[in-house]
Amino acid sequence: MIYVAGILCALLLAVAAYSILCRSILAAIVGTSVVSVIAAVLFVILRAPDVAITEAVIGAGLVTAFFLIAVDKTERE
Amino acid sequence: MGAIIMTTVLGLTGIAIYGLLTRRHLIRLVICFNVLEIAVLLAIVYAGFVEGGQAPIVGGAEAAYVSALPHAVALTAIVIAASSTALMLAYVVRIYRTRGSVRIERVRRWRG
Amino acid sequence: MAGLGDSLLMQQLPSLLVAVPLSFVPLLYFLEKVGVPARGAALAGMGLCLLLSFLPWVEGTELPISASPGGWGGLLGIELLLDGRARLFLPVISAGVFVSALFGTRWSQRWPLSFYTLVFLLFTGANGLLLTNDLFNAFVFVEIAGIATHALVAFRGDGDGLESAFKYLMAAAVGGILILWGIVLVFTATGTLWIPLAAERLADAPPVFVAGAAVLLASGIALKGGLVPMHAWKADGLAGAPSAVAALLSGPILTALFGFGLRILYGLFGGFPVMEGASAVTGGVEGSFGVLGSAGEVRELLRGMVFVVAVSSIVAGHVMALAQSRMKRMLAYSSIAHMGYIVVGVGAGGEAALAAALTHAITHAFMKVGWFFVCGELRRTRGTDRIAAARGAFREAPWLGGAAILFSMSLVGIPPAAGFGSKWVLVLESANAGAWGGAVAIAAGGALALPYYLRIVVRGFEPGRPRAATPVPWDSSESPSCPEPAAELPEGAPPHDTTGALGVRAVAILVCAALILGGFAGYGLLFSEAFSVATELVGSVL
Amino acid sequence: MRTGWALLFSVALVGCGIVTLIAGVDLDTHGAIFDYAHHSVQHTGAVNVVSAVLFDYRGLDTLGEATVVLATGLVVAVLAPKARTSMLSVRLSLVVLYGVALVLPFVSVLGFAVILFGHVSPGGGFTGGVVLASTAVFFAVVYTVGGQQSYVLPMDTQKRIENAAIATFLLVGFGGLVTGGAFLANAATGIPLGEPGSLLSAGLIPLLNLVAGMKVGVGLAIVVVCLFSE
Repeated sequence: MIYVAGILCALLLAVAAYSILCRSILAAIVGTSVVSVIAAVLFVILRAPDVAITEAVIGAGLVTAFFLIAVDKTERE
Repeated sequence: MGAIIMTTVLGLTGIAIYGLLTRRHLIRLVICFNVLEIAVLLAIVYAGFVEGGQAPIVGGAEAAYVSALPHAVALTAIVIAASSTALMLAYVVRIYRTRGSVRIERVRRWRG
Repeated sequence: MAGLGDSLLMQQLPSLLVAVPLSFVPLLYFLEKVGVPARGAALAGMGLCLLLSFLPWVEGTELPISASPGGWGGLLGIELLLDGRARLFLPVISAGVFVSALFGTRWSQRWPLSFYTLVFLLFTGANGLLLTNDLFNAFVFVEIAGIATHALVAFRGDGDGLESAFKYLMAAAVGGILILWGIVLVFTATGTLWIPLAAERLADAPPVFVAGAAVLLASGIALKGGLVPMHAWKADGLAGAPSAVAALLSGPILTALFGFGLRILYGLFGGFPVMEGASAVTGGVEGSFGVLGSAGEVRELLRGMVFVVAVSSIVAGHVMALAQSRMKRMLAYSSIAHMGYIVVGVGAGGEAALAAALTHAITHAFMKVGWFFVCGELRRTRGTDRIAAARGAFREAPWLGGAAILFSMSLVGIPPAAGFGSKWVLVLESANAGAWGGAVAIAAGGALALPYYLRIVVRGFEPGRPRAATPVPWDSSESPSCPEPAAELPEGAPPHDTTGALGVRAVAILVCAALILGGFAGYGLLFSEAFSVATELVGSVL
Repeated sequence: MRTGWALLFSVALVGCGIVTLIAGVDLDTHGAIFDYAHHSVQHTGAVNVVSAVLFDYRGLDTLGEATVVLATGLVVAVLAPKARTSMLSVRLSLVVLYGVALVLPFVSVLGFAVILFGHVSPGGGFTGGVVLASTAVFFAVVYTVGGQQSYVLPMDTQKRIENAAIATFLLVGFGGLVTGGAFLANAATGIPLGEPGSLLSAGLIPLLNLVAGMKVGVGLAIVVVCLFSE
């Protein structure tokens, strides 16, 4: 389990760095969505099912929708 | 486990703060804020973790459980952060409507 | 009044002080559906809350009053604790909210329901922040107050207001995350969110951890209060806000934040010890070179940092205020300096300096609220808050000029105003406690502040009107390179109402002026109350 | 230049954190946290300890959180222009439209199930509320492309539900104050806690779950719809 957690954490850091550094704003948004999903899996490993469900639904679902709407309403660069 | 999670938390914080200091796109700033918030959430949830504990759903048998208090705190923090994000994005869209850009240097009016 | 002291009302007063303002949020909505005007209902509700906030002053009340929503006590649930500090600040918050709501006619005419709902949310947040004895609950209230405040800043809906609101929101969100980080550190070290228990367990925690938590919490609170390294957002955040909202932000919100800071400082970290001999700044520098061993050394180091922050806030605040051409920005920078004064008093240690800081927090709230009201009146008649545009304004309305002079005197610290008392005692007691640097900075601050208030007053009494006699609806001519799209005013809303409502606004200004004069006359009483609170705070540590 | 400083600052910050960790902080202080799991069934009747903490032990936090969502909805509604200016610039294919229509009822049922079983299984008012709000996203995306909004609840009804929900929460709180001696009291009011693990157990927690679910769901739906109509 600890190896799974280690790999997930490394992935989390990589995706977070990508989503902040990449040029495309859409890629960045998808990146934060992936960060949320990975964090949700980590929450499951940390035995926090409630937090995991909520983070998956809010972080990966709703907030991503907010971001996409906002990008759609503003310029894309 | 503790070392891994804490390193990740610190790494995420560093990435997010770097982004907050350097990015010029308003939506990108909101993304940085979200990453920062996920880092705090991981730290909160880890604060209640017990090696070998069960998820805090009581199932009859006497067992060691992970503490539920940090989970409740994390849930509240998630909803609050989602609200803040929604507000920030609403402002960003409105700023774009009135100022015609979402880049800091073109949006800023006031200095000093 | 017999029996009131141990009635259910008094036992549950802390819960009520949070729940009653909150219950006006849905109540206003449903009352408006029935046809009750929101403004009347809201002012009645605020009057009720003002009344509630004075209840702890009733004879025979035993402090502290502890109430626990859910009935589980602090260890399992959340404890709300009404102690002397909260009793002192509650009326200040309630009165500040009440007069601001009274003054904010223009925005409340446009969207009465939303405006007053947000004001009640801010009220709830401020009261809760002052009362709560639980770390995470405090974060929730900080967020409620924060969202309500920047929403109110954005209320004007034009570019300036939105830019201000976005800056305010970013600062508030990052400040909130910093506070949350501090809370997480404390929780990780102690396993509890209840402040008294956490303080007990922090005594055994490693000092590095304690220092980290203290620095994070302090910088979060300082960011929200706008102290120097993190002050950049504040002037921008206030400049675009409607005057009534700017008053709300620099009166009730800062007071509540200060109250929360005191609870963290004294309830959680044990406060600053009374200084012995050496100046605080050098003590701090020495401490940082040594190995952080005992909790006492950590405190000395933190105190050194606090003094650097406070003195630089005072200097930077006043110097920046001198350079401004707009009143709201000037007042915002002056707020930064005054926060510096208060922090000097807190950092000096000892009951008397702390009491002086408490009284200065109270008087500053009212004089700043009053000045923002004057500023709002000028904006109403002149259409802008530029200092140049104030020419002749006080000549036309001498009562306004008189109020402006009174508030200025109070802010500078000239006798017949409450600000003199608190500032004088602050200087004396800081010097007494050994914080010479701080005392000199406060005294010099008054001298720095005098010219910029004098400038406005003189300009106001000059004959004639400014060249642009017709008020500009939204003063957005700062940079012509970026044309502002036509300000989106909803149909039928005048850019500023020159009709009516002056009576209410004048009453709000005069109430503040009366409070400032009364604060001067009754300063001895105020100080003795503050002194007993300070004794309680310092005593709770030892 | 600026990038360099920012990088330096971030690295220094993380370095400080790691030094703090290495400085021998014992992260294993978890034993000090109050053991809710072995008391919550007896205290509150809720099998899901997180629900018990959220809605009973720390009910005020939850009320505050619901308030934050209400404030957000309010602000976004004030900011959004009254007239609908534009919808999403994306055109959706027929497959997506019908696919979403097929999934929608199931998602709604899932949302209510997550809310109603919040005290016996993972999930609860907030999670279920967000699932319900996501149905609003579906509605808004799918059925308002043409500019008509007839399938989404009218804004006025949404606000009414939201305010009614928070009023109910407060009424429960004041009820607890009068009968149980504390704001938001649950078991102390004398309400039967029921058989732990069954649907009708844990006293007022299912009611509060439902209220919070409606509150969060409708509140976030308002936010979504307003963001759309920006």
